[in-house]
This record gives sequence, structure tokens and C-alpha cells, in this order.
Amino acid sequence: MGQDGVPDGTAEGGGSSVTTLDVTWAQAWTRAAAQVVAEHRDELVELDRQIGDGDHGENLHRGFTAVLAKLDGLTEPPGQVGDVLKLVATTLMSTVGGAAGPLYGTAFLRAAKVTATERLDAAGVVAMLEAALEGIVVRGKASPGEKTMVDAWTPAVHAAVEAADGGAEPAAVLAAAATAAEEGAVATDPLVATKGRASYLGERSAGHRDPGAASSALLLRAAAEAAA
Amino acid sequence: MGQDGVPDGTAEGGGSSVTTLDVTWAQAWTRAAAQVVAEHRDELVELDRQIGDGDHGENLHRGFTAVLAKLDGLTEPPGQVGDVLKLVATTLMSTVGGAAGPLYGTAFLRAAKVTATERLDAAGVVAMLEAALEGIVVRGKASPGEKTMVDAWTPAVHAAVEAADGGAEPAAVLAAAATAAEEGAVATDPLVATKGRASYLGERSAGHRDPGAASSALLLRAAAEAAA
Amino acid sequence: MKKLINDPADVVTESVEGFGLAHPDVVHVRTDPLYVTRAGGPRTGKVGLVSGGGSGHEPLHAGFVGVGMLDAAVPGAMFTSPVPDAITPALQAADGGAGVVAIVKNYTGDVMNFELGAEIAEAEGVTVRTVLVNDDVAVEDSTWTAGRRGVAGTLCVEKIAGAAAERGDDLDAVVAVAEKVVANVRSMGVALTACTVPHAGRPSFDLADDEIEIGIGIHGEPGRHRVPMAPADAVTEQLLTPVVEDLRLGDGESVLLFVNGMGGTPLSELYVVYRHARRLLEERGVTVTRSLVGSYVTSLEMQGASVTVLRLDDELTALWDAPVRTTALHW
Amino acid sequence: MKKLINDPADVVTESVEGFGLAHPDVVHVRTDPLYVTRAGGPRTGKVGLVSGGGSGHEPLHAGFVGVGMLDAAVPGAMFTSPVPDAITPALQAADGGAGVVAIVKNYTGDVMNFELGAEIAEAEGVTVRTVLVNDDVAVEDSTWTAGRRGVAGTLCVEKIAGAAAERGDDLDAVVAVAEKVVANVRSMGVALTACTVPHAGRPSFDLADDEIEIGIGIHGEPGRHRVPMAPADAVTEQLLTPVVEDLRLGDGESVLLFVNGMGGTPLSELYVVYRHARRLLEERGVTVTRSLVGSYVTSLEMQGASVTVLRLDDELTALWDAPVRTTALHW
Ligand SMILES: Nc1ncnc2c1ncn2[C@@H]1O[C@H](COP(=O)(O)OP(=O)(O)O)[C@@H](O)[C@H]1O
Ligand SMILES: Nc1ncnc2c1ncn2[C@@H]1O[C@H](COP(=O)(O)OP(=O)(O)O)[C@@H](O)[C@H]1O
Ligand SMILES: [Mg+2]
Ligand SMILES: [Mg+2]
Ligand SMILES: [Mg+2]
Ligand SMILES: [Mg+2]
Repeated sequence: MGQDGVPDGTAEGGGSSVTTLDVTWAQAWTRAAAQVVAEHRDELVELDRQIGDGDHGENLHRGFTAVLAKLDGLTEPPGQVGDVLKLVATTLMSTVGGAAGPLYGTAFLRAAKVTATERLDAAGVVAMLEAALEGIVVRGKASPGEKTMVDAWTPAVHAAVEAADGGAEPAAVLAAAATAAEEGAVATDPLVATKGRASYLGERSAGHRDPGAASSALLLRAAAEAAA
Repeated sequence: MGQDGVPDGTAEGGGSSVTTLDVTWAQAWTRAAAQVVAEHRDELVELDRQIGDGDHGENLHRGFTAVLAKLDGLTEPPGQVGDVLKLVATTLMSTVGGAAGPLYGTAFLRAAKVTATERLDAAGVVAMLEAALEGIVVRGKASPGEKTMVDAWTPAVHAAVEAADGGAEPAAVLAAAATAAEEGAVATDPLVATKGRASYLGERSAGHRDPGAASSALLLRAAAEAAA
Repeated sequence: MKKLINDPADVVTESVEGFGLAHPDVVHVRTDPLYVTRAGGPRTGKVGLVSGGGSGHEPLHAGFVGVGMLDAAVPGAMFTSPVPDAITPALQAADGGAGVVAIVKNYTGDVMNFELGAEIAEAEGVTVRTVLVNDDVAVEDSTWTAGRRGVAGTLCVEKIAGAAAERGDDLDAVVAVAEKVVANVRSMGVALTACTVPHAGRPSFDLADDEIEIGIGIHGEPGRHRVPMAPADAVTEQLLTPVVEDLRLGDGESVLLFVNGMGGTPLSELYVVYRHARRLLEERGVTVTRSLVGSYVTSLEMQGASVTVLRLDDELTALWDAPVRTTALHW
Repeated sequence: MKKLINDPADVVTESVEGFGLAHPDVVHVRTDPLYVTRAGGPRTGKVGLVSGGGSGHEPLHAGFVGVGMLDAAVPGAMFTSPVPDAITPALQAADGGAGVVAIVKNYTGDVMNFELGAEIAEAEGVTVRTVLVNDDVAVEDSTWTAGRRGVAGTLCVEKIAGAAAERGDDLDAVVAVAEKVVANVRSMGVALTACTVPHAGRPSFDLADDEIEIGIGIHGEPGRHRVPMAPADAVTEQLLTPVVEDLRLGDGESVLLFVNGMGGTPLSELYVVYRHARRLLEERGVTVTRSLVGSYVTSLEMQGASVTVLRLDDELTALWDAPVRTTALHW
């Protein structure tokens, strides 16, 4: 669903059929993201309750509910992938609050800037993910290993690059990214947080999954499924 | 203990040996009272928690602890029964607070006034109990059946009069009063309170024992046992 | 039970000592017997104002000692009326020669202890008049009860009588205005949780997770009835309606609306209650011209709130607005 | 979870609406986006002061809007920093032409959202300077944390910077005095019970009946370590010692001692803590010249307290004493 499915007329390379992701996919991703956030709201609240302040699921749910309303209220269909991502960015920025609002807001804003196009190929998907991670790092100044959402996005970008380099199609690139993000989120469990609210706990933050890494994995899986 | 035990030299009537209670008994009563209050402190708190504010046991315990300290601090032994009761009265009045402080304070003060003597015979015991009840009623303006300590003292006085009329000795008069007070306290269980803090509960005060009636029974039993 | 206390037997004294240390410019604390007076002592010729009662309702009453309100406060043990031995010297200390008004919440214990304390003070030459506060509409005022209790409305009586005394009203006039407030103020409270008296060590009543207790007093006594937990607006209506009806508030009247926290309630929730109570009053044509929201007459750490309405006229409004400089009320 | 709220999603808006209705003489509430300004708007030529953060800490920050303190406050969702969309107009509304100081508690979310909000306001022509408050000594200030949190000391920064702005200090001077307060104020808190965020519906952490959590923040976050329940004096010492040591307070210095309740703590207990904290300071030769005791920077209905010490000099003392007319602080 949402995947263009039409072999790209100007496909290059060794005869592989090349698909691209378009604005329909972007909308499908957004809707899928809103749905997984709603489904996992309580789980994310619980993760944040363990090592934070218990609002992460609620904040994202409020944000994506607003995103859906914005999407439904559009009078003209968005023309470019970036239009959808920009709507997501600004809405999250103005409704989520907390740490996640600016972080995801900046991620989607940067992603939107590099997707001012009607179609994304594998390289486009990689560029989008790289821009998103860059936005998170610019805003939050965290490095990998600090037990934040960076620990989901970094391996995701890595896996996406690798998949694209290996000739994978956009959907497969996203799937690789999602899987890596999920592994990255799980890998935050033993880490001691040194950024964000969990850092106040010191050693006691170990043994819990970072909520932002968990939600990042959910968002990336939604992207992959919208493309599948 | 504390009972004089010496047949009264001027005994009248049909050859029965008459005993009297003296200041030693009054002190023994006071100490016994302090002890039962300490032992039943939590029980009285619990009764008051049910239909009041949960302080009755604590208040009496604070009061009788102060009474003991005063008694121990006396430089001269008290000469009359009333001296002991007056010490109890003023100490309770100035340390118990709440409803029970003025009520017991006034009871012991009135009782002290009619026991300005070295010895109490059965009639003297009756007069003492009557004066105590009168003090409680003057201070609290409750009638029997309102679920207050009056419901322990009224039958106690009644039983004391009856016993004395029947020729009982002081110890037996007190024992009859204590038993009647105990029955009176139990009989407050089904009553709906119309005086004191329990009255705020209306119908919901039924099914609980009045804490002041319960403590009154304890004090009267202590008096009887000090005379036995 | 977890509390920031040392020995339960010392909590009142230690707390009042701390209070005195923190606010030497406003109050002076005397121990043994324990009472609190206005810093600087009584003003000659001013009617003195004294209140008191069991502790556990802080800032009531010691928090209301200061210019424009009380001259002295007598804190009893937790939830236990103070003894005459403390009341008498407090009445004496508040006397500036113009007599003293004792503002007493209508509880059997408080009434009797103040009666005794006043008797002795009078014997020592202090003219004492007593005003009983009985604003709690949860309790029927009938021969079937000890009469209505004094709860949060007490603050209104103390503030307004305090202003009258401060501006130089004589004893009769201060008593009259205090009684006018008593006649025009009503309250009703709800508990979401019970409180734990330190020496008891367990909650004053047991309340299920989905129940609330309507018509509670401020001593951890259970209320009049227990109802299922409901949204704040519905609870507010259950508190406000009997208050308004008992006052027979009519279209066009002006009131003070006071939403009081029981000690453990977040301020944010009190404003949610205030918002709806105000709407309900407005729907009845009643104008809220003065407001107070906060935890002023508490029941230790109890969660819950009470709604107090005071019918205002120009005199009461002006006295409410008059300056007050206590640790808990200040304007 | 029992709370006096309606829908958890509406609690902040309804509460702030009620707040605005109750205090029209002091504040003005704007909704959508939600922020609170001083009644009467900004004073031309005065440096504006804005703060904000997640809700659930009431009276912080909206309760500190008024003459002598804040010009605007931005309440976020419960325990969630407000969004730039609300921060920007609040900064604009506070601007009297002399620039605005944003007082931001040092949390990742607050810092980032205020950064974004300020960026947009600056693009609209408002000069914004930000002061980060990070008084919580429970958190190590190192590369191993997001830096120390801002907790109850924030009140001191807002009060003193507010007084400086009110007396006409320019932007640089207000920032300088705010930073001076930040440099000299430290806090440490303890939780006896956790709090429950409305949308979460269960306590923010689990604490056994005989345990307390030392070093908690104000967002229901767990603290640094868990210890057995102890008498108030012992707990007070555990709070005060790290504060004093971090400040390197020496013999002969003067301080403000601020004992803050976390929302569900009886005032009487706060004074017990105050009493011992003051003694401990005096034993070190430190003089407590100013005091504040009450629940000002809270964590919903959490039971617990924090101890804040501010090193005073003549300038800070005079600014602390300067008149303030907000709903929560008034003198
Ligand atoms: N500096 C940072 N860089 C990247 N991610 C961060 C940073 N700080 C926090 N986060 C992420 O934000 C998540 C928490 O988001 P949320 O609960 O919405 O915010 P808050 O901590 O303000 O309540 C954390 O789990 C973490 O993944
Ligand atoms: N008007 C009254 N007359 C007689 N006894 C009363 C009256 N009011 C209360 N009492 C007694 O006082 C007891 C409560 O005492 P206590 O708990 O010490 O006082 P308080 O109600 O002030 O907390 C009641 O159980 C009742 O027996
Ligand atoms: Mg969070
Ligand atoms: Mg009692
Ligand atoms: Mg009592
Ligand atoms: Mg948050």
C-alpha cells in the first residue's frame, strides 16, 4: 500500500525492476505511524515511567493525533513527499513538547528539506534518513551510546546505506533501517544514559529500554510497512 | 490493695463488717487507671478512628502519663481522697484537650469536691460517682442514649446506688458500677450518636462502640480493682 | 505511614518552633504552654482576636496571626482541641484592653476547652466574647447532631473580623461582624483519600480506589456518604449545590468563592474545581466578586477539597480587601 | 488514581482557565496557544521576564506572574515542556521594548523548546536572553548527565530577577543578577511517595512503605538513591549537607533558607524540616536571614520536600525583599 509499484521508466542498472516511493507512501507512512503510536502509547508511557517522567507515549500520541487531523483537513493533496514530512514536522513541533517534540520536529523538518520531490528512490530514502538523524543530533547533541533515540537512528541509517549500496529497493532499504532501529533500541537496555532525563538516574538507568529509541523503531517500521 | 481493710470502729447496722476506701486506694486507682489506659491506648484510638478522629486513646494516654508524673513528684503524701482526685482533675484538664479533657477534668473535679475526706464508705463512693456524672453532664449537656460516656456513667451510678442501698461495701459498690459501665458501653454499639464528633456521621455511627463510654468503663473497672 | 516527622509526640511543638524561627517578623512563639502571638504584642485599644484548635489544619490558625487578622493562635495536639492552660494565656496576651474575641470552630472539644480557658481569663480581668463558626452544611444543624462543624469558612471569619478589629471597631462591633460572616458563610468538603494522624499510624478511614467521601470534616472524620469517584465537575456540583441552597443564594447576589485544598491536593486541581463552581454560580445569576484558591484549612495530607461561599455586601467586601500581613494570607 | 479532574487531556487548560477567572486583577490567560501574562500587559521600557515548563508544578510558574516577578508564563502539558508555538507569543507579549529574559529550568525538553521559541521571537524582533537554572545538587553536573536540573531554586531566580527588572535594570543587568542567583542557589529533594501523572494513571515510581527516594526531581522521576525511611531530622541532614557542601558555605555567611513541599506534604512537616535545617546551618556558622516555607515548586500530589539554600549578599537580599504581587508570592 502506498508504494508506487510502477517500474521506473528510466531505470538504470542490471535489469532489476526499480520502484520508488511517492507522496501516497508518505501519507500512508504518516497514518501508519499515528496508528502504531496509538497502539503503543501505554507501552511508551511505561518505558518513560521507568527512567523518565512517563509522558513519552502520551506526548507522541497527542502529536500524531494532531498530525492526522491536519492531514484530513488538507484541501489540496500534497504534491511532494517533503510536503507531507513538513506537515508532520511542524505539527509535532507545535504539539508534542518535551524533548521528543523538538527532536522529532527537527528530524522531520530536515527530512522534508531533502525530499522536495515527487518520488524517492533508494538513494532518496537514504538521504531522508540521514537528514533526519542529522536533525536529531543537531538539536539534541547526543552521540551514539548515550541511550537516546540516536541509538536507534544511527544503526538505521547505517543499515539503509548498506542496503542501498547493495542495490535494494526503497522498501527494502526502509525494512533494513527498521530492523536495525529495533535492534538499536533493544541494545539501549544495558546502557547508562548520559543525555536526557534518564541521565539523572545514573547507573540506575541501565536495565531499561530508552523510550525515544523504542518509538523511533516503531516509526521506522511503520515507514517500511507502508512501503511493503 | 489500697483498701483500708480495717473494720470501721463506728460501724452501724446488722453486724456486717464495714470497710472504707482511703487515700491509698485513690492513688492505687489512679495508677491502675494510667495502666489500663496505656494498655488500651490503641484500642481506644481505633474505636475513635471508626466514628471520631482517632485521638481518644492518645489523648487519655498523654493525660494519665502526666498524672503519674505529678503523683510521683509529690513531696508530701496527699491527705484526703479528694486531694488525689483533684490532682487527676487538673492534670487531665491541662493535658488531655479534645472533648475528653474537659469532661473527665470536670468529672474528677466534682468528684474531688465531695471526697474532701480521709475515708469513703459506700455512700461516699456513691456520692463520688454521682458527682462525677453530674460534672460530665454539666460540661457536655448530653442525656443518656446520645452515645457518649454518659451512657457508661449513668448505669454505673444507678448500679452503685442499688448496691449501696443493698448494703454492699465500697469495693462491691465500685464493682457493680464497673460492670454496669461495661454493659453501658457495649449498649452504645447500636446507638446513633447525637452528641460529640460521632454525631456528624448520623446513622453511620450505629454499629460502633463509643470510645468515651469504653474508656469510662476501663476507669471504673480500675477503681473497683484497686479496691478489691 | 511515612511522614517528615521525628517522634509523633513532638511534631506539633517542633513544627510550631520552626514556624516561629522562620517568621520572627510576623509571629512570636511561646512554648509550655504552646501558643503563638503577633510579633510586637497586642496593640493598646485594639480588640484582640484569638483562635485555636487541634493541629493538622495548617496554615490555620497560626498562619493567620499577624496584622489584619489574629492576635494569637493556640495549636492543640494533632486534631485535638488545645487545653485551657494554653488558651487562657493566649487570651491574656491578645488583650490590648479592649477585650478579646475568641473565634471557635464548633466542635464539642473546642467549645468546652475555650469555655474553660475564657472563664479563667475573665477571672483574670480579660473580657472575652466567643464566636462559634459552624459553616459545614454536610452536618445537619439539628438536635440530632452536635451542630454544624466549623471548617474552611473559619478563614473568612478570622480575616474579616481581623480587619474590623484592625480598623478600630469595638468589641461589640467586632463580634457583630464576625457573627455576620458566620451567618453568611457555608462550606462542603470531599475526601479522595483519608489522612493519617501521626500517633494513630494508619489512615483515619478506609476508602476504596473508586470511592470518595462527601461531606468530610477537617479531622479525618468520615463524611456523610460515600459515592463512586466522578469527574471533577460532577463532584464540584455535589459540593456547591448544598452550599448555595443552604445560603438561599439568589439571582443578583455577590459572593466570595473559596476553593480550599485539604492538604494533599495539587493546586491545579483546585483551580479545576474553582472553574466549574464559578460557572455553576454564574448560571444561578450569582456574581463571584472575590476569590481564594489554595490549601488553607487542611487535614494533614488528605486529598480532597472544600467549596466555601460567603455572601458579600459592601462592608464585608471592604473588610476582605483590607490589608492583611500574616504568613499564609498577605495582601 | 483519584483526582479532581475531568478528562486528563483537559486538565491543564481547565486549570489555567480557572486560574485566570480567579485572579483577573493579577493575570490574563490566553488559550490556543496557552500562556499567562501579567494583567495590564508589559510595561514599556521594562525588561520582560518569561518562564515556563511542564505543568504539575503549580504554583510555579503561572502563580509567579505579577508585579515584581514574571511578565508571562507558559504552561506545557503535565510534566512536558511547552511547545515553541506557545513560547514565542509569550515572549512577544512580555516585551516592553527592552528585551526579554527567558528563565528556563535545565531540562533537555525545556531547553530545546525555548531555544526554538526564542529563535522565532527573535526573528520577529524581540531580543531574548536565556538563563538556565540548574540548582539540583542531586544530579552530578558532568559530561555524564544532561547537567543539573532546575528545581525549587527557580523561584529564587524568578523573584530576584523580577525585582531587578521591576526597578528598571536593563537587559544585561537582569541577566547578570539572574545568573548570580543561579550561581549561588542549590537544592536537594526527597520523595516519600510518588505522584501520578493523570494520563499515566499510575504512580511515576514504586516505593515501598519503609523507603524514601533521595534526590528526586520535580517530574516524578526517580531519584539518585533509595534509603530506609528515617526521622525528619536525619532526612533533613541528608538534604542539607550536599547543598551546603556544593555551595561551599562558610562560617559567617548569610543565606535564604527555603523549604519547599512537593505538593502532598502537610505544611506542619515542612516547618519540622525547616527547624532542623536551620539548626544545621547555624551549627556551621551560617546565618539564616531570610526564609520561605511552603509548597511552591511541586510535583503534583507527591509527598516530600526539598531544601534550597541561596547565598545572600546585600543586593540579593534587597531584591528578595522588594515588593511582589503575584497569586502565590505576595509581599
Ligand atoms: N539530547 C538528546 N538527544 C537525543 N535524544 C534525546 C535527547 N534527550 C532526550 N532524548 C530522547 O527523548 C526521549 C524522551 O522524550 P520525552 O519523554 O518526550 O521527553 P521528556 O524527557 O522531556 O519527557 C528519550 O527517551 C530520548 O530518546
Ligand atoms: N457532649 C458530650 N457529653 C458527654 N460526652 C461526650 C460529649 N461529646 C463527646 N463526648 C465523649 O467524648 C468522647 C470523645 O473524646 P475525644 O476523642 O477525646 O474528643 P474529640 O471528639 O474532641 O476528639 C466520645 O466518645 C464521647 O464519649
Ligand atoms: Mg518523558
Ligand atoms: Mg477524638
Ligand atoms: Mg480530637
Ligand atoms: Mg516530559
